[in-house]
Amino acid sequence: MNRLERLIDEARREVEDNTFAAVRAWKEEEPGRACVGFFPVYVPAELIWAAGALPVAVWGGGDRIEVEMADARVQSFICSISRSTLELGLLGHLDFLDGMLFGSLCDVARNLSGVWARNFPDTFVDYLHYPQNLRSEAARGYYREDLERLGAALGGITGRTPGAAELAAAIDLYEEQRALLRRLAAVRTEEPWRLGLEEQQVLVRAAGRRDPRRHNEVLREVLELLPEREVRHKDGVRVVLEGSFCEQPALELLRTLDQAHCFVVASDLARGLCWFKEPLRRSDDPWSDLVEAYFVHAEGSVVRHFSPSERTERLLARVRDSRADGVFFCTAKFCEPAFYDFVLHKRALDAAGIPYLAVEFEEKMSSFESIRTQAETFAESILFFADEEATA
Amino acid sequence: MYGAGIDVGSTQTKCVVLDGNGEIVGRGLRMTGADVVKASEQVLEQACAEAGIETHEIVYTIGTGYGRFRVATGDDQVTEISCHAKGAVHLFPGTRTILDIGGQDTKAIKTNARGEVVDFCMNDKCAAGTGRFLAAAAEVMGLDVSEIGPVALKSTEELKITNVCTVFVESEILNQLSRGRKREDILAGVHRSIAGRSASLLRRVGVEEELTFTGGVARNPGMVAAVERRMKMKVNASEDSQFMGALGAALFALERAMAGVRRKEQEVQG
Amino acid sequence: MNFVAGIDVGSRMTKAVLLAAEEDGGILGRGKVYTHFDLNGAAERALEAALAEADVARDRVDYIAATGYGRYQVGARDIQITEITCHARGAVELIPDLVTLLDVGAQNARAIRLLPNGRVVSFRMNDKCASGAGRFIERVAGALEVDLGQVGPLAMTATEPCPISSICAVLAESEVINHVTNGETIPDILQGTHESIVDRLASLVRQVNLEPPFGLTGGVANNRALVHALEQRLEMPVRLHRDSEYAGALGAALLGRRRRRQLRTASAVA
Amino acid sequence: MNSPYQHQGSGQKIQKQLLTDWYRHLEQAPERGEKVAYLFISGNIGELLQACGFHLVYPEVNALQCGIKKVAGPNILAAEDIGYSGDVCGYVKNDIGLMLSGNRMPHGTTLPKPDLLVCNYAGCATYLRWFEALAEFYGAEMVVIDVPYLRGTEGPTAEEVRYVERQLRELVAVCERVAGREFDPAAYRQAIDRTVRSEDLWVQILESARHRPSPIDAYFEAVFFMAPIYTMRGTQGCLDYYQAVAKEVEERIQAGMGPVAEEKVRIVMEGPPAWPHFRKFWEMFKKWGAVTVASTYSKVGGIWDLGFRHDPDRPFESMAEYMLGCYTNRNWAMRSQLIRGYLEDYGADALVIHSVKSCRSFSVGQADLREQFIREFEVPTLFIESDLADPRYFAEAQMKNRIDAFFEALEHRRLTAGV
Ligand SMILES: Nc1ncnc2c1ncn2[C@@H]1O[C@H](COP(=O)(O)OP(=O)(O)O)[C@@H](O)[C@H]1O
Ligand SMILES: Nc1ncnc2c1ncn2[C@@H]1O[C@H](COP(=O)(O)OP(=O)(O)O)[C@@H](O)[C@H]1O
Ligand code: SF4
Ligand code: SF4
Ligand code: SF4
Repeated sequence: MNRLERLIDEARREVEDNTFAAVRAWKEEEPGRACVGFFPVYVPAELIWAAGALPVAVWGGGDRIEVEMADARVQSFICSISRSTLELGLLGHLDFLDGMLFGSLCDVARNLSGVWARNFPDTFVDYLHYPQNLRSEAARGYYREDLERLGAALGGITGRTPGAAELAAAIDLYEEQRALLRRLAAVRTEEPWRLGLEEQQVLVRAAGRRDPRRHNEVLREVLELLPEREVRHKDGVRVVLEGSFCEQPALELLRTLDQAHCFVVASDLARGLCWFKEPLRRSDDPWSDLVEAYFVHAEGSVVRHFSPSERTERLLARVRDSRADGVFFCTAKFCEPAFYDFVLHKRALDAAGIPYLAVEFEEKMSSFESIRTQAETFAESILFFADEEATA
Repeated sequence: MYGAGIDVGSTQTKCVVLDGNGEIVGRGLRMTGADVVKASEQVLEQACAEAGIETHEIVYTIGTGYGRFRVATGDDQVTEISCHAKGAVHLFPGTRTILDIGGQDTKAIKTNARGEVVDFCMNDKCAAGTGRFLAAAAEVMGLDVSEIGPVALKSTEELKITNVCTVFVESEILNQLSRGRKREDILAGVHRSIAGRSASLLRRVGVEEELTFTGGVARNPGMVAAVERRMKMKVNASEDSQFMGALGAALFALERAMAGVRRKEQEVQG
Repeated sequence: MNFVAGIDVGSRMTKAVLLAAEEDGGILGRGKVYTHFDLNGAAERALEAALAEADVARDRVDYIAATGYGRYQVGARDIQITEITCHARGAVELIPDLVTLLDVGAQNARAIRLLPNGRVVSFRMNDKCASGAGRFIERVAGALEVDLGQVGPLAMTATEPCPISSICAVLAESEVINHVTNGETIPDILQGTHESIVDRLASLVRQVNLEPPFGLTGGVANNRALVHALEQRLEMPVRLHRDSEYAGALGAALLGRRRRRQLRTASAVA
Repeated sequence: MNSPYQHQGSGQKIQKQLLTDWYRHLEQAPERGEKVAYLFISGNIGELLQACGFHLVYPEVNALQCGIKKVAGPNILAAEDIGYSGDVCGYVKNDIGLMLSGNRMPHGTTLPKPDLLVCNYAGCATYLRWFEALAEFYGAEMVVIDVPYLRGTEGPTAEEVRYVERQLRELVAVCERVAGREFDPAAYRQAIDRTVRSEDLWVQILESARHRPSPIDAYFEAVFFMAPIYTMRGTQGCLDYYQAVAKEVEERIQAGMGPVAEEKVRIVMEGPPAWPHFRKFWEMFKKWGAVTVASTYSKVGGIWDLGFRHDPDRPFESMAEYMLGCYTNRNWAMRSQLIRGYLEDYGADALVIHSVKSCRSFSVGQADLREQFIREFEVPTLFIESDLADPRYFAEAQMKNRIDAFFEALEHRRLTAGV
């Protein structure tokens, strides 16, 4: 294994570890610091960091957990991530967390905040309401007050209520990380065979649980090593992956897509960690910068209400910008928000004549035969007939 | 005086006849098939024959199971949930939690010392995780349902069965076989997968010692072992597990008979 | 003369067809065998049957395209292609001008929108639950003890179809038995079953923007009553072909033949 | 033993007339050049929109009526045909299906298109997605009133109330533009005044269930009683209706009559009803002499029995408080508290939780409620699953089995406890 592969592998092992050993070790090494978990999709990580805590993405147990206790708490028609996340908690894997945050995303995530408070009465649990009336003049003010409230509450855990200076520094750090992650995504867009989708996502997911200072170093090194990697140019179709913004597909599924010659060149995977398309506009008031991040820079997502046409236009733009041949809707089973989006997106793609494919996944699935077949078909439908139609 | 309980299940119909002391004196079992009425009559005859009595000697009959309203000779009906609890506590007085896996559904029942239902949960709408699931696996392997448990117990290697759909699992099994996986390992995987589903159902009602396993699937030693392993506790099961519902019904019948609720006599008297 | 074979290893049946390698002609031989668990063996047997029908020796086949869920298990394959691509390609060969295609096999149903050359534009498949596929009917037929071949003809004689509410292919069995005891006739129940499947198939096919001409392939196309119910529900004629069961194998053979020619030309040039 | 009440009271007739007039008026609105706004029941702001000159359409009511009139099935399929998943809220699919088939209600009215979509977002994220879709399909303007989900157990904070109030005031300007008419503050105030009086009567009706036997079924009947206060609150017709019902309830109390012949079990219900199989569903409980004495679903449009009233002197602010306090906008702990209170105040014997697949807003957390009530509070609790809109998710035999088993056990335990 060379250096690059070692870096990726280390990240892989950490993100696949449901006991969060590396995070626990970090906490040991950083006396006086806390760990605050968050459920998808988005929370302002910089606020948590500024309060002296490590933001830890608690995004389900993936295919490495056998859900048993939580099955009894969350009905079978609810998405797996809600269940496996609860299971992680009930198993005690999250006992190192000093707090857990939920944000307004969907009814499941919202109600889960209350379920969490009941089941873990000793943990600090908070719920962040993201304004949905973007036209209201009161919305920014409300959100800002809420962020300040949360900052103070986090300060209550760590003893460090974040002030403007800490917050600005934290935003710098996360801006740097987001810029690096954007560069990594660009590698996929330009030369998808250079970096596997699974490899890229492992590095993204690691950002959800690593000390940002350390992970930024790793990302920088990966980006340096990548151009030298020996790779073979492969034939395939280019797709935009859509619908996995919250529950994350198993890494094996991501590998399957590459094997089926479906190259994901842009995606909303782990949306909360890659929510801003461009650098944030900065001012001398970091609180306001965080507010603007949400109001101005957020990519189309269900966390925030967009007019339907605006959201579809953003998808079409992603297809255009990444020069994709089609769209791959990869939706978590029972994920209502994604299903609603799908109908509107489908209309727009039909109108634009862009091919798409819709599949559903579940965290715990371990057979990818059907997805492979569908992805292969999708690739075949474009590749097999390319020459025939070119000559026709 | 005799009391009878007839449990018309989705797959099999069972009958138990009790004498005045509450001892089981006769049992009847057959496939439910298309003619529910006939099935219930036949199991009753079978049980009476074993007991060496005539059907008219039975004072009171209670029907249970999904076909309980079709028991022609039934004086009354009680749901199988109540009956399983009653039967299980009768056979294993320490029972507080019951896992009942039948042909088409799985139930977790919580009971008190008197055999009264305190809480219950069941799966439905989908045959995943039920006796049918096992039956389908057995069929693909060309085995009888009574054979798969013992085979699964010989497994040496953990193998995960991912399909939950009873229909799809058939082809998954074929697939595993064609990859050269061993029969016992595949079957053990099937058993584990059902034990896992049962476990979450049990967690829903909360598990308290002792756990009694009832329903036809409890006759499968592989399943008993899988549940024990999964729940990390000892499980009560017996040859009569499949008759638990019928037994409970018969106990209710006897109680009613004792209470003097006698249909036939009432009818005669006007 | 050399030949190209297409082999479709389905979950239930494995089908093979034989085409002349150099000429553009149609099917010369067909083979159909049960898949069971030896997928490669099934492929060989189906191929042998096709060779026998065409009276061709095995060594004259110099290109094999495999499709179906067992495509990766066909040892002798030169290429594997998914069943969706193949069904679409085969279907336009059998039923020209096709715009929308529904392929219903034992476990899966796939709705496909295609171009005149057989290219897939979009498709949807049910892949979690067997509720909308052939096995559903098989199970109901099994419960009613009706021969699969008789299902269609019997259902055609229904007077008052009786609705089946269960979505589950497995649980539908007991619902059906229930209906029988309620005095519903077998044709009415069968027709009810067809209508409930057709509901699910219709919504699947509408998801790919159904437009005529519309065709049906897969083993279920043999079932007249289902075809009829589908026509009623979709309010458009359903086009069939007597070889539609072989559409997947044919598509594989056709795509295989093209690929073989491409390779020959390439090596001739080189 | 008394004979059960025969649901032929004057209240029902009035309601029928009210609805007939309402729909006739609505259907003709476009001809008269009047504007139509769509909005949701939970936290609805009917008085305000009417004072801006809008006619109102509640898509949830469309869905509910299609469900009860048994046309939900085809509507849902029509929506699934255009790509809606089998796993999303049946109310949404029902309404979209209705729209696709020409917006003709089962009773014959053709609903006018919306000129304005007011997503009075209160406690359900699906609302947003629902109106986003309607905005796309109708090309109508959409406004969101953002209502923050309640935290803690104290009720809304001053900031939250201020935020919502501010948005309501901003909405007035949008309404004036779309309706082409000026907002009438006096009319608004008067409507709120009538609202308060209706609210008093409504609470009086609900609380009549404290009597033994209860004169009403606070779930199966209340879901019909609640229609006017959720759709036409603030109108004179609404007020008249509750006066009539209150009178009727009083008569029932005098006569000692209730919804079943003999009240044997008093239950509290959590979760929406199974509309497509409403009668059957009710029968399964009646059979056991079970009467609902309090329910959470009858509070989806607003909770007044805890003391809240609109306030004509603070029409905007109190409206904001009302929106924030809706049942689905309450967190788990508040919901649990409410149910516990009902069990105690109404002398109930058991809790029944109906978990519906469509509505995550209701369903997520119900299993914890169940656990808490059984284990911590030792209240006999029945948990059943089906749906409020999709007839496919109602498995009659299984449902009956569970309900029977539950009441069997309850009855049996009582018998043995009595010994
Ligand atoms: N001897 C046996 N060994 C293992 N499994 C058995 C045996 N007998 C019956 N079963 C299983 O029990 C199931 C029937 O269980 P039962 O409780 O009678 O169900 P139901 O009441 O729904 O008909 C069958 O599906 C079968 O798989
Ligand atoms: N004569 C027939 N009448 C009715 N159904 C039939 C008939 N022949 C085959 N079928 C149906 O076709 C299905 C098999 O279709 P097929 O396309 O071969 O499936 P697969 O490719 O999945 O093996 C069976 O489930 C059966 O229900
Ligand atoms: S997966 Fe979908 S439904 Fe589940 S919590 Fe995430 S956004 Fe909500
Ligand atoms: S998944 Fe399989 S077992 Fe479950 S409902 Fe569907 S057909 Fe039945
Ligand atoms: S999810 Fe529930 S509250 Fe929301 S629209 Fe559907 S039924 Fe109504």
